[in-house]
Amino acid sequence: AEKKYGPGASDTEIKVGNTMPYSGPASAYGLIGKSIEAYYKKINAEGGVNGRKINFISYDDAYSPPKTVEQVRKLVESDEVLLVFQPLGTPSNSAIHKYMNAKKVPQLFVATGATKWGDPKNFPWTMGWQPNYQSEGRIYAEYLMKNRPQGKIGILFQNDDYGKDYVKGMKDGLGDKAKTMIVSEQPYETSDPTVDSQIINLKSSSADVFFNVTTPKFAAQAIKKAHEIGWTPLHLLNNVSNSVGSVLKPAGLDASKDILSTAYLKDPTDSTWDNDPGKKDWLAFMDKYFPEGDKTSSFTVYGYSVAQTLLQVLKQCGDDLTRENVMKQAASLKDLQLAMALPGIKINTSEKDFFPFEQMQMQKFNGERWELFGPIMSGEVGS
Amino acid sequence: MMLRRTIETRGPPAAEVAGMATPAWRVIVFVLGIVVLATIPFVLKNFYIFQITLAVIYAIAILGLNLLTGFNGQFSLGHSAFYAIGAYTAAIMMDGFDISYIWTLPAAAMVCFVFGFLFGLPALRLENIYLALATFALAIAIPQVLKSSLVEHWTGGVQGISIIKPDAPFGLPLNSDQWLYVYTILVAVVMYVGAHNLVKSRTGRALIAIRDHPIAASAMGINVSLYKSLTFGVSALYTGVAGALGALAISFVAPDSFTFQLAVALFVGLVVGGVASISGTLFGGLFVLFVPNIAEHFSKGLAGAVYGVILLLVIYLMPTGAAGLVRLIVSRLVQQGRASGR
Amino acid sequence: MSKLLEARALCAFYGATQVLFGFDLSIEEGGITTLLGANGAGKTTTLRALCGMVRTTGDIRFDGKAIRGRATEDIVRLGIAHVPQGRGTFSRQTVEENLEIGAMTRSGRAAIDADIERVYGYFPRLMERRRQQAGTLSGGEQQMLAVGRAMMLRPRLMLLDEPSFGLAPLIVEELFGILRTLNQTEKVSMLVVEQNAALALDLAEEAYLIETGELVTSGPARQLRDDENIRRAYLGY
Amino acid sequence: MSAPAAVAIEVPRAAARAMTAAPLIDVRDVCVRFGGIVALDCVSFTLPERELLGLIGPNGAGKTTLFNCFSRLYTPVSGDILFEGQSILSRPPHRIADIGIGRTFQNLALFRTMSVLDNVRVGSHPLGRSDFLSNALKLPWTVREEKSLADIAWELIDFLDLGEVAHRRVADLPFGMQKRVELARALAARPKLLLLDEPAGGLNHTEIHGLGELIRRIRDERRVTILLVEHHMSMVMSICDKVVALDFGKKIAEGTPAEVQRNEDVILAYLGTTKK
Amino acid sequence: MELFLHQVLAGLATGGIYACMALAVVMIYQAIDHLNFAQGEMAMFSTFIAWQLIQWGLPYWLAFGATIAISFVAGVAIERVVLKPLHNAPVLSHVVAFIALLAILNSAAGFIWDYTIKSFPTPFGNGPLFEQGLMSKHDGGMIAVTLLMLAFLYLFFRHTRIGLAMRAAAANPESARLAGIRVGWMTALGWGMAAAIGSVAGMLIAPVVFLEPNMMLSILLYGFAGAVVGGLTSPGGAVLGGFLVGIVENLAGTYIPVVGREMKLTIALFIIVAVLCVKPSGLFGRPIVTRV
Ligand SMILES: Nc1ncnc2c1ncn2[C@@H]1O[C@H](COP(=O)(O)OP(=O)(O)OP(=O)(O)O)[C@@H](O)[C@H]1O
Ligand SMILES: Nc1ncnc2c1ncn2[C@@H]1O[C@H](COP(=O)(O)OP(=O)(O)OP(=O)(O)O)[C@@H](O)[C@H]1O
Ligand SMILES: [Mg+2]
Ligand SMILES: [Mg+2]
Repeated sequence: AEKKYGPGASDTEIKVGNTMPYSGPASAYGLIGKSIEAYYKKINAEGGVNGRKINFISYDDAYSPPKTVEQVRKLVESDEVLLVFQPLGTPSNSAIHKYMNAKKVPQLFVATGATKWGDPKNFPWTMGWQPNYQSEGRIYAEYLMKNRPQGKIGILFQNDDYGKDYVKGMKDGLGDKAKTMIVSEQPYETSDPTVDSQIINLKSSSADVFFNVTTPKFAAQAIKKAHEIGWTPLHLLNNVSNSVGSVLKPAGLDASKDILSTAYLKDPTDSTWDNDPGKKDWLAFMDKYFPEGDKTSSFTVYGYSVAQTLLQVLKQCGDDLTRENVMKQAASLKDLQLAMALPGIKINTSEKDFFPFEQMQMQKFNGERWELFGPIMSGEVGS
Repeated sequence: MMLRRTIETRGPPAAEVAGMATPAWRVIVFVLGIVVLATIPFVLKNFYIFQITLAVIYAIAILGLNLLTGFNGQFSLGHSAFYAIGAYTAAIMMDGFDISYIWTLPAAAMVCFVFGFLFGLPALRLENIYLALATFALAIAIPQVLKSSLVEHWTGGVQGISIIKPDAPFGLPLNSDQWLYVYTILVAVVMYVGAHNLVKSRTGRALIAIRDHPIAASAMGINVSLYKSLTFGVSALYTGVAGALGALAISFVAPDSFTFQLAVALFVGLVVGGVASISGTLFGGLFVLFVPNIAEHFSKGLAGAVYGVILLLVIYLMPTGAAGLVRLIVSRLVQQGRASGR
Repeated sequence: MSKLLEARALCAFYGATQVLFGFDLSIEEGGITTLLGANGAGKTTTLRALCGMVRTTGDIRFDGKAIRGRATEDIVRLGIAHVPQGRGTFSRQTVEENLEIGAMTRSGRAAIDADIERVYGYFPRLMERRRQQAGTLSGGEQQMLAVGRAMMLRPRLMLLDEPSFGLAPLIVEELFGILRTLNQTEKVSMLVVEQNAALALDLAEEAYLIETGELVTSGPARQLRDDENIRRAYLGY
Repeated sequence: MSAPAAVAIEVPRAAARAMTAAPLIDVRDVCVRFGGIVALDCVSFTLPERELLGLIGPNGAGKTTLFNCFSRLYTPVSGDILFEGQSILSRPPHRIADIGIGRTFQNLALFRTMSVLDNVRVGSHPLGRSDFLSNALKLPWTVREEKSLADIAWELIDFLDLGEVAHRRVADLPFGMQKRVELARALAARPKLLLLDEPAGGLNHTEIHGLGELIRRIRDERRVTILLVEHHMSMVMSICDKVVALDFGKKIAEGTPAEVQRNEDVILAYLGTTKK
Repeated sequence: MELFLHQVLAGLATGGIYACMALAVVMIYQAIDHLNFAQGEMAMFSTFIAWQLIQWGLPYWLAFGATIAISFVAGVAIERVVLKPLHNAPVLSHVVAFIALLAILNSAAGFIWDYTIKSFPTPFGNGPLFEQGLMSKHDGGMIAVTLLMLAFLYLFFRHTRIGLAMRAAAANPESARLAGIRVGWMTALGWGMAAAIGSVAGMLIAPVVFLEPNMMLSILLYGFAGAVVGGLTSPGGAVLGGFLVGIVENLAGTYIPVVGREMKLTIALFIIVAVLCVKPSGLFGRPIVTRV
C-alpha cells in the first residue's frame, strides 16, 4: 500500500509523546513511564515496528495540570509527535482534553480510569485504557447485592475524582439500596499523614463491609489499622491498590487475609504465574531492559502492558501512519490478549467503544496470594 | 560651597542609589526590550509564544509576592492561594456566566484584593516565621476548599473547569496564542509600571520603612497595620491577575493546579530574581517556567535532584538574586570606568 | 615591656571600599592604649580589623603569633575581648545568660559564678535586672552589660569601643576606675576608643590619633594631651 | 490620693486657660511599670512653647521610657500627657507624628537599607496624602507632592550637612553621621515638639559643641520646642532653659541648669564628682 | 462518647507523630533561628538508611543507633557543605537552599529506593496496647520515646552551656563570635542534632505511615503546626502542640458536619492561625519584647 505519514512519522521513526509525574508528590507513577520507555527500547532493539523505531518522548509534568498543558503543547507543536500516549492523571488529562481534540491529535490510552475518556461522540481523539473506576465500583456492588444484601457498607475514599468515581459506581450498582446500605463515607486527602481517624469512624459506624478506595500507601495503612483495632469486616479493596508486593506485604499478609478485590492484570508476585509464558517474557524483559525496575510493583506490569497495546495499534497501522489511522486502529482492537492480562480478559474496542479493558475478575487473598474466583465480569458503564 | 554640592548631588533621579544603571543604559535596555517583545509573536512558534506568555504571567505573580515579601517584609509561602482565586474567578465568570474574558481581570483583581486584605488583617499579629506558616497553611488548604462540596457547584469540584481561549478582537490577524501574548504583555506593562511607580513613591518608601524598622515607621506617622494589610491586598491583587491570565492561557483550572508547589515555585522565583527588585521578577518568571524543563533534560529519575542542584548553584552564584548580580556587575563597571577615567 | 599586639601596614575594606590605609599600631603588654579620631575616622573599623571582622591586609600579631585572617572566634579565644560599638546585646536572652555567654570559652563553674558576682558588684544595676530580657534594658544598662560580658572572658586584652557611650557621668567615672583596677591588678591590657579624649588620655599611657583611616600621630598619652595644636585640631578641647 | 490629684489637675487647667502662654506639653503624674519594675513613678512637669528642656538622670532612670510614652509605644498605668492641651494617650502611635511630635532614638532606629535621602523623605510622611492608588498611577498631584517632599528633605540634608552622603545607604555610615540622619528625619515632618534621645552619643567635644549650637538653631529658627535627654552635662547645662532630673523613675529635681547642677540629690545619684 | 474517646486516643497517637517532628523543628529553630523546610526529607532519608541497614541484616537497635550517628554526621556535613557558602546571604536565600535540599533528598531517595511503600519494623511490637485496641504498642512506645527526647532537649537547652551557646549563635552571630563561640560549628552541631532527632522521628513514624520518599511532606507541615502552636522556643510546648494538633484534627473531622470531614486539615490549620492571633509566640513560647 501507499505510505502515508502524519506528523512525527517517517520511514524510520515514529514519535510517541508522553507526560508523567517523574517529580513531585505523585512521582511513584513515574515507574510506569520508565517501564514503557524500557519496553520500547526492547522493541527498537528487536527491529522496531514495521521497520520503524519508536521514539518515545516522555516529559515530566509533576502532576500539575498547567505543566501538563505546557509539556503536551511542546510534544505536539515543537516535537511534532504522531500521538500523545498515556498521559497520567485525571486532572492532567482534563487539562489537555479539549486541546487534543481541537488539534486532532490522538490522546491515546490515558493513564486514568475516569469514565469520561470513553466518549467517542464528543471527544473522538481521546481513549482510555484501564477498566474504568465506575465499572469496578459496580462489580463490587453486584457482588454485594448477591452475597451480602443486608450488609452495612463503610467507605473510605480518596477525596478526588478517582475516589468519587468508585463511590459513584458502587452507588449506581446498589441502586435504591445505596441509601440504606451505605452507613458511612469517610474521605481522606492525599496530604493526610494517616487514615487512622477515618478507620475508627468506620468501625464505630458498625459497618460490616469495608469498601477501601485508596491509593497504595493509604490502602496499606487502612488494612493495618483495621487489623490493629480488631475490625474484621468484609473487605473490598480496589484494584489500583491490590499489589501484593507493594501494598499487602507492607500492610501485613496476615492482616490482608480474606480481602476481596478485582484484577485484569497478572500480579507479578503471584507464584501461580511462575510457569506462565507471559510472565516469563515479562521477567526476561525486566532483567534485560529494566533491571533497576521494581519487579514486585504492579506499575511495571501496567507499563509493559499498555506499551504492548500501543505496539499492536502501530502494527495495525502498517504504513498508514496518520493520526486519523492511529485513532481508527486504536478503535478496532479485537480480542487482544495481552501477555500480562488475566487469561480470558481481552481488549476490545470499536468506533463506539473507547473502553479497551472492560472486564475484571474477582479475587480473594488467601494470606499468600490472590485466588481468582467467579466469572469474568464487566461493569458496563458508558459503553 | 554649600550650593555647589547641593546641585551636584541633587542630580537626575535615576542615579539615586550609588551603583545603579545610568539613564542611558536604562533607555537602551528599555527600547531593546520593547523591540524584542514586539517581534516575538511573529518569529516564534506558537508553543514558544505560549511559554513566554506563561513566564510573563508567573513574573506578574512573583511581582505581587515581591511587593509583599521583598518590599514590605511580610513572608508569604501561600501565594498560590491568590493565584488560584484569581484563576477561578476568571474561569467561573467565563464558564458559568458567559462573561467576556476582558472583565475577568478587573474582577479577579478586586476579589483577590479583598481576600488578600482580609487575610492580611489576622496576619498582622504574626511575625515572619509564624506568618510564613500561616500562609503556607493557606496554600495547603486552598485546593481542599476548592473541591469541597460546599463550593463544588461553582468550582466544578475536582473536575475543574475548562474554558475557551479568547480570540483576537477587531479581526486582528493574530491567532489565540499570539493574541493572548499581546494581551498579557499589555497587562504586564500596566502592572509593572504601576509597581514601579508605587515602589518609588511615598507609599513605597513607607512599605520599605515598615520592613526595615516597623517601630520607627510608626513613629514617622505611618499606619503600619493599615499599610501592611493594604500591601497584602495589593500583592494578592497582582497575583490574582496573574492567576486569571494563567487560567486563560491554560484554558483549564482544577484544584490540583494550585497546590503548595506553586506557592513554593513563586517563592523560589522571587528569591532567584532578587528580593525587592522589580525587574528581577521577570528572571524569576523565566526561572520558574524553564528550569524544571532543563532539570528534566538532564535526568528523568533525578529531575527533582537536578532541579535542586541548579537551584543551589544559582543561589551560590547570586545570593541576592539576578537583580543583585546585575547591580554588582554594573557597580563594578562603573567603578572601573571611574578608575580608568581618572 | 613587650608588645602584646602589633599591627603593621593595616588596611581594611568594606566590600570594595577601603577604609584603613595602612598604619602601624602596637599595644604594650599590661598597658592601656587609646585610639582617638573624629567621627568616621575608622576607629571602629580598626578594632573590627584586629578581631578579623572585616577584610584586612597587612600583618597582625598577638603575642607574637600571626592572627590576621583567622576567624573572629579563634582570635577571641586567644584572650581578646571586644566591647563592640552598638553593644551587641543578646537581646532575647536574660541579663545573666548574657554574662554566661561572655564566659563561654572558659570552664570551671565556681570561677564563672564568682565572676558573675564580681560584675554584679561593679554594676549593681545589672544585679537588679538579672532575670530581665536583656533587650529591654535601658541603653546605659546595656552598655554596662557589654562591658561586663567582656570581663567575663577573663581576657588578656580588651578592645573597648566607646565604653562610656550612653553612660551617666557618675557611671563613667566608676567605669574608668574599674578599667584602671583591672589593668593594675589583673594586668589586662587595653585598647580604648573614646570620644571623650580627655578621659581617655588620662587613663592611657599610649595614644594613637587617626584621621580618615590614616595615622596622624602617636606617642605617649601625656605628650598628646599636652600638645596644644593637636588638641585644638583633632581632639577639640 | 485621687481627690487631691483631681484638684491638682483642675487648677493648672483653669490657670492655663487664663494665661495665653499655655504649656505646649504637660506631663501629669505619669507612671509606667514593667512587671515589678517601676520605670516612671508619678512624673510631672510642663514645658512652654519654644523652650528647651533637658531631661537627665542615671541609666535606667526612665528617660527613654518617658519618650516612649510620648510615642505611644508604652502606655502609662496612670497619669496623662497633654500636648497643646489635649491628651495624646488616646492616639495610636502612628497618629503622633501628625500632631507635630518628632523624635530620635537612643539606639538608632534608621531604615537601614534605605539611602539618607529616603530616610529623610520617610520622615516627612505625615505631610503627604498620596496613597497606593494615586502613587501607582502617578497622578500629577502626587508628582508635585513628591517634589515638595524632596525639597523639604534636601533642605534638611543641607542644613545638617549630609549632602555628600545623601545617596549612601545609611547602614554604611559612621555612627555619628547616622545620628545626624535621625535628626534630619525627625525634623522632616516639621514638628512642633522634638524629642532628642542622646543626640550627642558618639560625638567628640567639638562636635558636641556644634550640635549644641545646632539644637539651639533648630529651636530658634524652626520654632521647635525641644525635650533633650543627654548625659553630656556640658551640653545640657549650656543650652537648656530648664532641666528635670529623674532617678529610679522619680523626679528628683527641676529647675534651671545651675540650680539642678547644685542639687545634692542630683550630684549623689548622677553627676558624681566630675561636674563639668 | 466511646467514639469521642477513640478519636482522642487516635489523635494522641497521630499527635505523637507530629510531636516527634515538632521536636526536630524546635531543635533546628534554636540553632538557626529559622524553620528548615528540608527537615522532613532529611528524616525520611535517614529512615531509608535505617531500612537499608536492616535489610543488610543489622539487628534493629544496632541499625537504630547507627542511623542516629550517620544522620548526625550527615546533618553536620550538610551544614558545612551546602549552607556554609551562604552564611552571608540573606535569610530568604537560605529558605531557597532548604527547598533545594528538599528536592534533592526527595528525588535521590526515590531514585535509590524507588517510590513503592516499604514496611518499617517497630521495636515495640504490633499488638494493641490496651484491650480495646485504642492504641497500638507502637503508638505507646513512640509517645514514650518522644517524651524521652523532650526531656533530653529540655536539659540540653536549659541546663547545658552548649545549649546556651547555640541559642546565642543563632540569635546574634556577630556578638557570639566576639564571645569566642564558634558560630559555624554551633550551627553545624544544631543541624547534626536536628538531623539525629529527625532520624529518630522518622524511624518512629515510618512503621505507622510506611516508608516512601514522600512520607514526610505532610507530616512536616503538622510538625511545624505543632511546634508553632506550642511555641517554637519551647520543646515542651512543641510536643504538647503536636498532640493538640492530632486531637483537634480528629475531633474536627469527626464532629463538624460535612466540612469537617472534607476539610479537617483546613480546619485544623484555621484553629492554629486563630491561636497564633491570640498568642503570637505560641501557647508556651516566651514572648519576646522589642524596645527602642
Ligand atoms: N558596613 C560598611 N560598609 C561600607 N562602609 C562602611 C561600613 N561601615 C563603616 N563604613 C565606612 O568606614 C568609615 C569608618 O567608619 P568607622 O565606623 O570605623 O568610624 P569611627 O571612627 O568608628 O566613627 P564613629 O566615631 O562614628 O564611630 C566611614 O567612612 C564609614 O562610612
Ligand atoms: N519593655 C521593658 N520591659 C522591662 N523593663 C523595661 C522595659 N523598658 C524599660 N525597662 C526598664 O525600665 C527602666 C527605665 O528604662 P529607660 O530606657 O527609660 O532608661 P533611661 O533613663 O533611658 O536610661 P539610659 O540613660 O540608660 O538610656 C530600665 O531599668 C529598664 O530596664
Ligand atoms: Mg565607631
Ligand atoms: Mg535611654
